[in-house]
Amino acid sequence: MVGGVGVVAQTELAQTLAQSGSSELGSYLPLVFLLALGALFAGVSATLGALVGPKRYNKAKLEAYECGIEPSPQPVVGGGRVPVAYYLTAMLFILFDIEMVFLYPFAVTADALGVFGLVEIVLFIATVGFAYAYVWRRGGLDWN
Amino acid sequence: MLALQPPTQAPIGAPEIEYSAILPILILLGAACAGVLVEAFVSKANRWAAQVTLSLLAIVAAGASFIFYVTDAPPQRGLTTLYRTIAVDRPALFLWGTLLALGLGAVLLIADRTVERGGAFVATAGIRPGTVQDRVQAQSGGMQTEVFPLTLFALSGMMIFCAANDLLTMFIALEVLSLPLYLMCGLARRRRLISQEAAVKYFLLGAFASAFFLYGLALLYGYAGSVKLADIANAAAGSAASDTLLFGGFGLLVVGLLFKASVGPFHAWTPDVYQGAPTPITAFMAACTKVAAFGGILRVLTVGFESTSWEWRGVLWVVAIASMVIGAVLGLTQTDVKRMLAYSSIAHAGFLLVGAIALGQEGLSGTLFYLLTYGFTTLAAFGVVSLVRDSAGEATHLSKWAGLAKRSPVLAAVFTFLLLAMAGIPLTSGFIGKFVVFQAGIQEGMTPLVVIALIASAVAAFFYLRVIVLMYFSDPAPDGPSVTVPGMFTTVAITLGVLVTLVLGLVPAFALDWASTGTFAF
Amino acid sequence: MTPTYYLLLSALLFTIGAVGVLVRRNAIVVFMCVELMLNAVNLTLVTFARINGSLDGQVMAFFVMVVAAAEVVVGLAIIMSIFRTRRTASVDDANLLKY
Amino acid sequence: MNTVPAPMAAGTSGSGAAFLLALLLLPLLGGIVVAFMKDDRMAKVTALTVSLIELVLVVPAWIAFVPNGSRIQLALSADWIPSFGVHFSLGIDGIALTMIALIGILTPIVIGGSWADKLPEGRGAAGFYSLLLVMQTGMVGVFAATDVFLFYVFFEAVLVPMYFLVGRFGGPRRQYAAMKFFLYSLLGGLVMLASVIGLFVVSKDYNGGVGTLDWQTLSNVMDQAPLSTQIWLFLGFFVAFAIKAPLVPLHTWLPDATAEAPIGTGVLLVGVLDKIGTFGFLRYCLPLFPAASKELAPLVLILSVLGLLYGAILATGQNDMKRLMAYISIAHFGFIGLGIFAFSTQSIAGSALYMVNHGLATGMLFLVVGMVIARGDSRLISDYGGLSKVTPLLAGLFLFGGLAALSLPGTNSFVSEFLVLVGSYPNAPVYAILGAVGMILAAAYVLWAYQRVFQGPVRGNALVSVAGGPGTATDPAKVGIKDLGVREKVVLAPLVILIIFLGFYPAPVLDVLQPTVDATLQSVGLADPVGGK
Amino acid sequence: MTRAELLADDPIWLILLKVLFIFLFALLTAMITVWAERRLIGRMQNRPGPNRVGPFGLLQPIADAIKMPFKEEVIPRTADKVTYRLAPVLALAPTLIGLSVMPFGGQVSIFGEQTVLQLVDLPVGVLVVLAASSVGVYGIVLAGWSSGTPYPLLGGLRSAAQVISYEIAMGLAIVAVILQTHSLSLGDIVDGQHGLWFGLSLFPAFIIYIIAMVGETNRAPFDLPEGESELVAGFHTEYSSMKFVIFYIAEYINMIVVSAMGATLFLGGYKAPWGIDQINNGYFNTGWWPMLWFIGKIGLALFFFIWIRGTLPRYRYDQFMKLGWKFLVPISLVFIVALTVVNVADQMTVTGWLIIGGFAVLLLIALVMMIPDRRDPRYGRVPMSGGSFPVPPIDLQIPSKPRRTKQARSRAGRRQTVAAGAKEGDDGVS
Repeated sequence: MVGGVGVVAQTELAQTLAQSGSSELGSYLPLVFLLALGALFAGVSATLGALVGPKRYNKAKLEAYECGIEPSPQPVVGGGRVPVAYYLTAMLFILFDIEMVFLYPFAVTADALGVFGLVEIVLFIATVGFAYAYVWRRGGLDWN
Repeated sequence: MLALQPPTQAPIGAPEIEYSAILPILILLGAACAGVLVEAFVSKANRWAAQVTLSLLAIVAAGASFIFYVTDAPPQRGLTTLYRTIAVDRPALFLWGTLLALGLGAVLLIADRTVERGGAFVATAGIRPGTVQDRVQAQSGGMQTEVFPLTLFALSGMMIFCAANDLLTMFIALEVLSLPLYLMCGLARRRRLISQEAAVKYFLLGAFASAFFLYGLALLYGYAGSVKLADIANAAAGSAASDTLLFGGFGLLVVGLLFKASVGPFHAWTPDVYQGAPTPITAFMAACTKVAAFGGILRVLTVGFESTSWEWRGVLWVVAIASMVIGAVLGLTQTDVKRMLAYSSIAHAGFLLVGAIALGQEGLSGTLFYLLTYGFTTLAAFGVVSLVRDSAGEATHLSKWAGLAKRSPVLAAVFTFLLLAMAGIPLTSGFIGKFVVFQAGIQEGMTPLVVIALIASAVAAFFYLRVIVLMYFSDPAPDGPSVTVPGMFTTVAITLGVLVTLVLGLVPAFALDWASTGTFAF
Repeated sequence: MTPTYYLLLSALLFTIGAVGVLVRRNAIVVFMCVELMLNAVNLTLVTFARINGSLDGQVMAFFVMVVAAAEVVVGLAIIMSIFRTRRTASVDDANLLKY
Repeated sequence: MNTVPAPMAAGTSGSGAAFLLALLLLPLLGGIVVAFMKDDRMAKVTALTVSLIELVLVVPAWIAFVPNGSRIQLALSADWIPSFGVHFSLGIDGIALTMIALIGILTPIVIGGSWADKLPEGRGAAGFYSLLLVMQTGMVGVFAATDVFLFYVFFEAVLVPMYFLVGRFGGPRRQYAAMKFFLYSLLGGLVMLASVIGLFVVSKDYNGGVGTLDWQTLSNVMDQAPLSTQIWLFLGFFVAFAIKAPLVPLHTWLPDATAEAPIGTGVLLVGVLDKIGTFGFLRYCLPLFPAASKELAPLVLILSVLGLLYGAILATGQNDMKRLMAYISIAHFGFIGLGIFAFSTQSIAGSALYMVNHGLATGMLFLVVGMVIARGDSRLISDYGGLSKVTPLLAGLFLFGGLAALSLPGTNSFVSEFLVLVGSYPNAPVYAILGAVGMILAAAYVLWAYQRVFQGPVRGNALVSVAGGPGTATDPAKVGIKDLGVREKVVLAPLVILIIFLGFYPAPVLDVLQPTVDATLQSVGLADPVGGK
Repeated sequence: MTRAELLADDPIWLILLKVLFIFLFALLTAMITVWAERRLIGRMQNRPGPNRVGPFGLLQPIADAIKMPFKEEVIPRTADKVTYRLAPVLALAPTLIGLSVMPFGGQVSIFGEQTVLQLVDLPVGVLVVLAASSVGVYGIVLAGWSSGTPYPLLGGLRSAAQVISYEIAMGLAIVAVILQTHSLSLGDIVDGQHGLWFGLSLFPAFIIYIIAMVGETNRAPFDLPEGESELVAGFHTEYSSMKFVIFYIAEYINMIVVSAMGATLFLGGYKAPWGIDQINNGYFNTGWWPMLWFIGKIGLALFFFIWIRGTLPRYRYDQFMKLGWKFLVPISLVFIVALTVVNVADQMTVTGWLIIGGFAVLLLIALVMMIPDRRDPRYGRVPMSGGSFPVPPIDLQIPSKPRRTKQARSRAGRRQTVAAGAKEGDDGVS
């Protein structure tokens, strides 16, 4: 059912593209082709390995790889513990990524905006800078 | 799309900004940023002092600039600034004044370190509750001083929220006020599990509600092609576009707003969060968020949707009734003071909504006045709650309040006065507040709603009375809590709340005049 | 091209998100459902921006993204803290606060 | 000379207004001072002094009042909340004057009567007397307010001290009683609030677009309001007043509150506080909503007569002396209601007079009952017997009070009850006859109670335990209780004198009341004596 | 006709042709790079490198490609099977996207069809590249997580943390370029580099980009997720056979993408190097020539990758993160502001200068404050021990035995009468 809807949508998309070449979405179509090709290649190769490769059962193979020592039972999926520092990095990334998201449109229109844009962006960067200084001083950027 | 714009377009100029009008907000935001820097660069030992000084100075400075602006005869109709996104009109100014005063009280409560050694906030929130480190830090005198900049951010968000003239600004302000609150809820020094749980609940439900608000915004944008309230009003007055978008958008938008104001069926978070959050934060939330949220509701309803009020008023009737009934009836069964006050706040939200949907000049001024009175009363009430303590921290269970009048007659008297104010007994501000709001309601032909509201307030009075009964007429429990002698900060905050409650009950005329001097500008 | 499809899609996504918030029990999943709702809104905004032929909707989408990011940061911090204590992110287990 | 033309301009005041203001503020100040006293005796003395000064202040007010002058006298008005047309306006008419005088008389008596009361453990006398005085301010305020808003404020404000008086100093079930009292009154009050607000909103239509809550203005314009509006507003006020002056279906709080309240508080409760309800009928329901009053009069009459009979019947079988007082009061309020809504000069004058007389007679009886209870340590009639042999004076005074309550000719109540019956017969003959039946029942319950307590063999737990064993105490000399002491005599004496004096010479009070009664009747639009439906 | 119009006119067969070309280009270059890396590293380390299969071992990658499918595929018991299989696809597929927006050259005629050597020239080309690389992170994280074992999980997390950290720096470096070109379209960016390449005119941004590009691709010296000594092979420890190969290819295609990106942004893209473009009125900038320059520049960048791998030792993780967050990010931000100031200097107003001045002062203050002070870093920290298991402090030092003073000894002596075991504490040193 879902697939059907998808097909319909795609046909329509293609029709639309055929009608208006200058449509913004139309220019993404080659990109979709490339993505599909890449995915196809990756998918096929991955399946290929599973199909062609030999199968020799050995219980030890199925255990986690821990350099040969007996793996300590430790649930990773579900209850696994992840060091907090990674969350911190993730959060920092989100913040700065968003900062970037604003810098790009600014960069594109920087000349049109002139001094006003400059002042705005300085204020913007300064604001993020406060948070940045806070994180820095509080050891958010330190890894042990 | 942005990239497609030819770079040769005309330079985009800076917007006209009426700095003197929005100076209070700018001061608060600046101070909040400075607070972040203080956190970064001031040594731990000095942080508390620095933050308290900074926060108090900022609020006082903002208040001073506010007073300066108001006394300097601003335009009677109000003005809009920053590309018409912020409207500095009379209602906004009234709410700003209210928020600044309430914020001052809340910051004082937050800053207090005498009631609980080291303040009501955890020293390091990152430490897991129940571990050895946690026990160590419970004894320490430290405090997560980030609370202060967070408070300032939230406060400035609230101020923007009630002055926002377009939905997007309103949404941003909504988040600026909410996000710090989510965090602050989870910072209680004692009972940290409950506190964290409150934070999670508040956050999840809050984010859920803001998604609703946002979807409403998007639909209205689709309807009117703009998110400016005035444009939406124009479009609603004469547009061929589908009403589905308009009313769908309106409904979703209002759900988000009502959630923030903890109205009626959208109140699910309120009791839990009020109970779990550190009491000063509860005070801040209960007082200031309510003011800001209803400020926003008033503006949206009045400016954006007055012309369609026939269509939606019935729905909000039901919401108001639901809120009053839920607050009043469920409040009866509560055994925890903070939860009880939470349900009381839900009931009050229903009363406020009566004024808000009355629209018009009287509804506006009545609701504004009610917000003023309720804010101060509830601020002081939570301040009092924070004083009643036993070995495990605050003794919020009602059974522990038995016979409190004997232990501390002054505290019991103050709390009784505040409860009577909430019940709407004359000679307190609560009565005048109810009077003006209900007057507006009847004026608009909503007599049945007002009668229901009055009955609900009678029911609500029952649970206020229960506390009074407990405090005065019961014999104190042998292992009951002690009443901490509050430090200067808490004393000032409570005194402020009580005084305002009393003064507005006796001579409300001046505040009523302020509240009714003007309407929304857009 | 009829933008109605995009509106329907975004409405569908929003609904999925909303239902997810209501029925799912894991705080993280609930939270992700909220994010889904926000992104559905973004889609709506951008579609309307195209219908209306103005850039406002796209700019708004930017703001929504920022807010979503801020929410992620705050929310993750809060959920993390409770998760580290309880070893579970189920909202059903968060039951200390009851009527 | 003291008249002020209506509507009053803000800030005006008659020369006698100062007395009124003093009457209002003195007890409040006294109450605040008393509240901070550590020493019980000191608190009592101060409270008594304040209440006596208050009583003295009533005299010039009475003198300043000109019976045939304008309706509201000693007026005083100041802006309070301009945006709602609310003024701080005081002023009195004849009825209010007599009620204020009654308060002035009863308060010192109550203080004297409570002098030796044992308060619940750990509760100081300062609080009790302070609350008593604060309540006095509230009560004076209720009667003196000429602004509906101000009236409402006092109406509700009185609840708070009363609530604490009952809940903090009352009997074993005081919490329940206090809560019940408060919630009933509050509910009524809030319903009335709806009407007050409605009144303000409606008045805009008839007062040139300006809303007002000034009583004089309202009473001039409100008769233009359509009947349906009037009925709704009337009902709001009526419910509140019917709860206050307990008309039958809304009366259940009174027996509880009376039974649990300390004696002194009980006297004020039934003697004065409940009069607010009947006063409200006269002052607000009738003049402001004349058409509705006429329309709904049968309903009120039915309720009144029901209350009259119901109170009397329940009083007859009552074993608890304090509850007995409550039911007697319910019966009497039925009478007053009957008188008011019978709409004739005599009946309304009788009711107004009855309000005073009931305060004196029931107050006296209540105090005597308190003295009995203080001696026998029980509220139950069945715990007593033969007391007249031990305490003849007490028995005599009980009988005297009881006879006053059942309106024996020669006592003050007789005059008023007679006026009510005579006045209401032409307009509402059936109700008047039923009222007369109530009178007969009154004789039954009073005398029966007297008989059980004071006649027969000496009984009573407290008495016997003192005397040394059940059934042994037949010799009065051996019973360890005494007859009335000096303090008790002093407390009761003024009441006895007043009851007898007004029984034979009610003219001074009636003269004051009559013009007000006429004015009230005129505002309903009924010419005397013919009228009714 | 503009670039966009030319591209829009592409018939479907041409599009498919270009797609195929890019796909093959990516795969082939990856294989060649693998070979070249092994050879070059070998030479740098004074060993031959692969030399058995084909001349100079040229066929080695092909041999490997044939060999790998026939290896057994082992999936750990604890793995989340669906995600485990999906992860490689997620890692590889998006990498190709990056290449789709790269301009390989200018206008040419293919089978009579006028077109541009570029698959699509999106107005948001730069964002597409960044987005594709972000999506690639999912592959890494999911691979690590779905393996269900500790090493891959940690490796995946590290890798993700690393990629996203350096993505910030990279993105900020690119902002500097966009400030000059006012367009996010890569074609416009190439066109914008008249004369001086951005690599020179925006030198700091270029340096930041180079460092970030290495970090972004998890390559040495920043190959921390795969630090054999710590985490075996990082996120793909549990992957074998073709699935492993896919990750491998993905990594190399990623290198190609960032190299191509770097070439486009900073090295003049497909334009001929300075000097050659002067020859014959810019003849070498027409026709198919630009493709040569472009591929050459990519090759140069790839060589650089290999070179530093052979040269530099691996970074420590904390140093690496520090470099990214505490050095590259602030420098980029300051550079952006400085660049903007220069760009609008002619229209600057007094207020503008004041604000910039204020900003500079703030910056200076912040810099001064950022100097770590010498206080005890453990100040105010709650002791770590006491949890579920004891954790010794990180900088654990065994305290040297304090020399006993006379007084202490006499006290100890007195105590001897009470505590019998006290004598055993004496080690006879004093």
